[in-house]
Amino acid sequence: MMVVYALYGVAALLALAPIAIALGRSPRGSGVIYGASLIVTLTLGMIALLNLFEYSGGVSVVSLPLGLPWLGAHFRIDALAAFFLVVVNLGGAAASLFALGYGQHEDSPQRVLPFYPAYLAAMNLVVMADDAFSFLVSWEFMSLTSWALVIAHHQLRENLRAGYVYLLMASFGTLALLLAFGLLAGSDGNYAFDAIRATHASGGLAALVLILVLVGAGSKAGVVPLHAWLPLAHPAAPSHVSALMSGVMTKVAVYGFVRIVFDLLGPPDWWWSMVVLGVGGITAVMGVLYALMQHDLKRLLAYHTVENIGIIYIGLGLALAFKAHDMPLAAALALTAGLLHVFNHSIFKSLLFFGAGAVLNATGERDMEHLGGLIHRMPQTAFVFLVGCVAISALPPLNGFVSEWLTFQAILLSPQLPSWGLKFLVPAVGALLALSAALAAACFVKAFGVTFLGRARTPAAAGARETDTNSLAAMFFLAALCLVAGILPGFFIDALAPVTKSLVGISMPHQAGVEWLSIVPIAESRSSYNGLLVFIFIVFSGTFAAFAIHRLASDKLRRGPAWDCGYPDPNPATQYTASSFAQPIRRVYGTSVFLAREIGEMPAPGSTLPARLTVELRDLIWDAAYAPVAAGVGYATEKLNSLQFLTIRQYLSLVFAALVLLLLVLAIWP
Amino acid sequence: MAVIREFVFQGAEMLLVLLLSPLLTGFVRRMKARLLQRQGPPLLQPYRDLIRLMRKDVVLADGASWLFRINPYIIFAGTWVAASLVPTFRSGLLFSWSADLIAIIALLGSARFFLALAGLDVGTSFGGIGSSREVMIASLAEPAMLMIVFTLALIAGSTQLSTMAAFMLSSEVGLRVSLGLALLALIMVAIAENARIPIDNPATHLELTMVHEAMVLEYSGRHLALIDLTSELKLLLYVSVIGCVFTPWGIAGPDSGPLALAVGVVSYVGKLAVGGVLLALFETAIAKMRVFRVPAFLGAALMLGLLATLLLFVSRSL
Amino acid sequence: MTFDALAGVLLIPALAACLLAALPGYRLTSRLNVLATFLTCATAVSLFVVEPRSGPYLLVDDLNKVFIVLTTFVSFTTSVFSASYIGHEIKIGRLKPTYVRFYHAMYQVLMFAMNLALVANNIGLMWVAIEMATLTTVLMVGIYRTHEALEAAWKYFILGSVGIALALFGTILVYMAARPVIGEGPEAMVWTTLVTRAATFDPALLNVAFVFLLLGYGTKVGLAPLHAWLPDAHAEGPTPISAVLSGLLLNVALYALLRFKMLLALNPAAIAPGPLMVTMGLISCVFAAFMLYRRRDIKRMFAYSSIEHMGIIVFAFGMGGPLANFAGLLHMTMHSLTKSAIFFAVGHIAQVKGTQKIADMGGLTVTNPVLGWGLVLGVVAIAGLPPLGIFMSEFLVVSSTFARSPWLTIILVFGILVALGGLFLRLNTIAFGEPRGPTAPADASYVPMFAHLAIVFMAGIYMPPALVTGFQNVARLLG
Amino acid sequence: MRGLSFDIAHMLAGSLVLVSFMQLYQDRLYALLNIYALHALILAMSVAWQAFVQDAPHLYLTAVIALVFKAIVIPTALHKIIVKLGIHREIETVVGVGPAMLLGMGLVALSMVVMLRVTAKADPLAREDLAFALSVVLLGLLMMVTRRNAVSQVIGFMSLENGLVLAATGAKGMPLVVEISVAFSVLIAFIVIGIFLFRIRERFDTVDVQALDRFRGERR
Repeated sequence: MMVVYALYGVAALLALAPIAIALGRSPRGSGVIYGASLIVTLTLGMIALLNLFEYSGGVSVVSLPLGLPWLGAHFRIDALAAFFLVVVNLGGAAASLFALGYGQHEDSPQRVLPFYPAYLAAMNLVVMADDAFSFLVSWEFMSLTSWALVIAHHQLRENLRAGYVYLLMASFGTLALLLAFGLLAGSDGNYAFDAIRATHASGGLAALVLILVLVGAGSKAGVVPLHAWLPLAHPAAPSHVSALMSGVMTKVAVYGFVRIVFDLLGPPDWWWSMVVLGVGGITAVMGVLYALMQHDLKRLLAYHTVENIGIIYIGLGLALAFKAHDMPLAAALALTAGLLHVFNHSIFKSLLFFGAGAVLNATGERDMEHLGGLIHRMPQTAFVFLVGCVAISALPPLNGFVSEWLTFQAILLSPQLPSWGLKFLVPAVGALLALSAALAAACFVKAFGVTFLGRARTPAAAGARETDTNSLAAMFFLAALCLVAGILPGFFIDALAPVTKSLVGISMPHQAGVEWLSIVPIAESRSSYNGLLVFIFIVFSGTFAAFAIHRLASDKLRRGPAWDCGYPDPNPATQYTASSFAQPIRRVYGTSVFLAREIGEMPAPGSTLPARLTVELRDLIWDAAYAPVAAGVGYATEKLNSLQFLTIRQYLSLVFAALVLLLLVLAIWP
Repeated sequence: MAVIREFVFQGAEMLLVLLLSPLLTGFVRRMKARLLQRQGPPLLQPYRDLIRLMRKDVVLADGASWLFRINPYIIFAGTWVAASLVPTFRSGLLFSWSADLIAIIALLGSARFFLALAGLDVGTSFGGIGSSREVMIASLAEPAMLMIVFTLALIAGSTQLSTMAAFMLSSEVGLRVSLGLALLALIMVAIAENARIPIDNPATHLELTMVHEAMVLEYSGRHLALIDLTSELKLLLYVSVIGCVFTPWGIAGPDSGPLALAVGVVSYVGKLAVGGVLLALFETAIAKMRVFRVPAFLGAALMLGLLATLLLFVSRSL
Repeated sequence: MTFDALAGVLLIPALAACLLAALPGYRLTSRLNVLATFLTCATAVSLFVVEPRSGPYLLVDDLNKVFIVLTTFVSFTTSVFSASYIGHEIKIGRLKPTYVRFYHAMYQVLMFAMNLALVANNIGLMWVAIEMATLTTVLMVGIYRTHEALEAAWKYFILGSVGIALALFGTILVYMAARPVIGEGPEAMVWTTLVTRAATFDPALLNVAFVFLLLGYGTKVGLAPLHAWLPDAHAEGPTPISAVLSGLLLNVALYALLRFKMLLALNPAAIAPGPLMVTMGLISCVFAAFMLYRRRDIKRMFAYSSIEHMGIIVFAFGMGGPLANFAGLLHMTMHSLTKSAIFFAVGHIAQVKGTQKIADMGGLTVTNPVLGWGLVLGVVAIAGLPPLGIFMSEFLVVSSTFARSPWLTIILVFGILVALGGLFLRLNTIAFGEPRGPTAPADASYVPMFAHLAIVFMAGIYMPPALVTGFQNVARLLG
Repeated sequence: MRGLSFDIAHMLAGSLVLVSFMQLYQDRLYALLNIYALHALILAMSVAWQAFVQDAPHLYLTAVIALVFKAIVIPTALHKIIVKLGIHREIETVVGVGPAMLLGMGLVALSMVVMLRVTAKADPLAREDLAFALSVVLLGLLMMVTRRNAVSQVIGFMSLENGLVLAATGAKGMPLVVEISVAFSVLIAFIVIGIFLFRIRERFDTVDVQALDRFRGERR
């Protein structure tokens, strides 16, 4: 029954689109649309929560006479779908709330408003779909609407290009999924998920499906090397949409992967996990390394999405490995880690994109090199952005740490895996995960430090002012959620129990009952973590120290100029920039990963020319995977194009050749 | 009743680390001086410095933000909590299970995160140098540390320090290759994390060679005192981690009488002394390396850790 | 006598043709044109209500019913579009009134010929009708009498004539194959008789016949490498004719091909027609997809996209099977509607911008939002993106054939993807970015375009069961 | 009677193929025209013979059309055109005469192979006729693609069409034959007029590139 209510909600969202067209440029349009979508998404989120906690009698199914006529459109909310619905609608609600303020500054609302609710609806539908056709329709509709949002500011060439690459990659992914479903459904077309579940694909076939799904869902989630579109498209969209794309849509892609691989595809082979783990590890590290090289704030965040997707895939890969070797408890742990990270990342990535949007609004700048000192101008935004940075850097006591901690715990269980390939791969992946975590911290020191700290580098940054209340409300809400999920992780883990039970047959031990509210994955003697206590400890000792010092020792304070080697009145340009901050790391990793080269031109002694230092970075993945394709298509079109300019006689000779050829075929036909 | 007793012990633990840490630093400094045939500062000099700094006014740079002012407290708190969760003289503390070794590492990571931010806050080129180099070092040190944690956790079957210590005391440990690798790697990481020679020189203020000092250059008065105390705590923490994991002898059990506790305290102080001597010896023996040699050094640590873990994965008996 | 719908769909256009040829004055004739096509359409729809008995010359069954209704409907909407289009052409003096009279007459003749081809029960008659349709379109393509319009018409004429000859030879061969079994005389060319006895025909003759028919009618379908006439004819003729060509004439030729495919399929000893069609379909799809990229002329680009989709359709029918046939039929319908809608949009766009060069038009969604977004919607549909009909048909084609023959399907998917890239590459410059070229508001009739798009959108989400069952019957018929 | 009729029909059809070869061999327009006239003449004879054999009087009409229209009217018209357009020079061929002949041989062989697979159930007359007709068609097409000159291509098309008529008449009792031949005559008339009106000297084999660049907006 719940699914029907959910569908009503989706229908409401879809109905908003034409209304938005009607409202068009009217000043109150954005308020109406975003307010309405806020309400609807909240409702949908409530419904999903009820489903997740099985207050609604578990799985609910409905089938409408839409889509494929003889099949109908099936929709279903089970635990997995419910969880992802929560993620989707939470992000949607936050984005709508943020947009209530942010959307006021949109200069072409008629290009955003119609597609925004449709986009939300599409993401909900993907998660609810229960047959291949509805799934793919919603999936591609999601791509389409988000494409329209990406090119909302179409006067900028790079936005159009971003949209183009995005749409191509999206369709590529969709076609891959389509082929996968073609295999799963067979040539007589059993597209309903129940039918697919009933027929387990055989080894080779299943392997092919896995690869296709990895490509199809991966290209949407931004798995390396299919990530190329992501850092182009996500920043191009309006910031609340960027938040949705990065925080939510990539999770919908993860949902597609989980749904097919864990649910539809039947029992996994052990080597599947090898593939997934390898992909995940590489994605995590590459993503964060790319991010470190950026100085466009939103692009940096987009690359971090790639990294976090990698972390999620590591969790899923471990779950696959344990599932394949019939270690359900460990599988439950790994899956929980992955899914919890899905939830966490959706929160703090939305938060960070909101922050970036607020900055963009206040300064009109996305380039960190032109920002700085914003903590003075917009302190509240700075505070919530800082919370987001700490969370995404996987630092206690916030939520990012919890999911990574669980992933580490899962890795520590993996020596019991019998297969040798995994014995070698898993520690390496663990190292990659640790590396990516450390690098992420470095990257967000850079992101926050260069953007908000220091002194303003441009008048725009100097003149910034705090953003509006709606935006702040959305950001503070998410920041609070980061903290809650960080210090009371037990409840969130328990919320995931039905999901893991449905996918690997068993769920992690009940957490909420543990004393002092700490979480214990396996056994307390083995490992445990208590975010609440740690938080209390830190607060206590910090305030204690502050109190003691101010009471017992001096609390006087004088202002003075900063010490800068005795140069008076230093220019803001002498500050460390984003690229100079990244320089040591670029020296260490970049030389091999990006073939980074620093070319310094020093003028001759006595000449007044400025010395300049230029840094060259090469995107090897683009050069290796994408440039050749583009070149190949270009070459083919160039060659084939000459066929447009033949003479009639030459065309006739083509016909003649075809005729003779076919006759020859007949002649040699047995 | 028992809970209260545990609380007492936990509080004692916290106070103990807080009080001992300057002493350890002073001890190391004096040792180094002696090894250099110098008189050296008195043992209690660090306490005096701290008190003096506490008394002084804070001179805050013009561009400094609120974050800059609360940072020292955050950093101090994070490190202190981490330090007080390490079993020193008595295992099985009340809250020791609230954060396992991974969480302790992560806590130190948070402290470092904020310290690096502090370096960037005023907007001078110095802070920039400091924090950029700091995060570069950390980006290698943390994975190495985690690999070490993996090794220990796989051997002891737990990431809880108390459980590790107990397991190390038990007979079934034996001598393992991977333990040796882990110890070596841990020492290298500890040196890097505490900004000791050859990674960094805590005594220098020469711009281009310093990392840690560059970050905190703008701090003064009570803030600087807290920062210094924090770094001393960190040194103590690492020494006690090594002591607790690799030389767990003498640590009193959860429910042991006063005598055992006394033994525990004494043995703990002894361990600290030994650690200090070794550190001093090491630091006087070698010279500081260039910043961009550091990756090689830490990369080696990382490889050692990874190797140790791999060995354990491949066969549980190594 | 009772009203015979079959005669209706033939007589109405014929009479209208004579009438329109006689009457002067653009306004009146264009209205009459619309009226006539509407009546034809209504008559065709009535076929579903009362199904007349098919005689020796005229035939009606599930297969051609679908085609007839589609043809008459699109011709109706196109005549509505053409009314406003031709009006503008006269205003700017590109067409003289005399030519308009000729144009309308020819339009009706074309309708007559296509309907005849669809209802003909005699393969000779079918041939005659299709050739008649070809020649009329040749004349209409050349109607602007510009240098390149004449060249396009000439190219179309020559290649078309050769196609005619090949198709005729094939028809003769079919007769030769049928004669020994059925006996001399017209009876051996009657479709209904042929299918009943096909199993006993001489396979070798049938094979040769099919080769010639495939090439002959394939020329009309626009399969590569026989496609050469198609892009220029689309680009240089008046846009309503481009719409009719893409939307209807290709389908009619395809219909003939399908008929003969069914014939061959009935004969176990003959070669399987499927592989031949699949091969040509794949070649056309991939080739046309690549050709989309370097197009500078908007109408020529969409002409190539028609070739690509014909390739997909022929592929689907070549693969056969209930699902693939259903998909092919659906795809054909959706393509006719979408492509004609696109040409409606393109026609007005070209009139607004005063050129067909893509380089000279830009930012349409800013300057002419309705036209611009209409075009975007059309391209989205034609590129096979949901929630529009073509996505459904492509979904069925790919998913139903992949399990059977993976490699062929992968080639097809590759072609689809390449085509999508080409289409959107151009769409970006046409519909988005900084406005270029004149930005006068268009005096356009948007109804036909959005009617088509609405149907396509509808079909992508919900298909009425009656339609589905009809399609399924046809799919079963096609085997 | 049966055998004789067969032989004559066979002879006529075979000679049609032969004449096609002669056309292929010619490289002067006037000569080509004359040979085409011969081609049409033979066609007329064979059609007439078929009419006699099948005693299908309507076929005589076709024969007459072939005789009058194709053997006399069209060649003279083309003759005039050639004079008017001043293209009575050598026909530049794409492939030399020698290779063209070889190709022709190949085509004839191909058509034989294809047609002789037809089971003998179909009566031999039809089979032979079809074989020849097919080869005439193919030879005509070959001629169209190997000659650059418009007129010679028209001639190629016409001989192709002769092949069709041959096949049609060979098919005993085939309806619509007359109509078809008429229709084709009209078609050919169109082509000839087209050549004459549009002054298409070489349009078959030229595309003027400026036109493409200027008008079509396409570019090589």
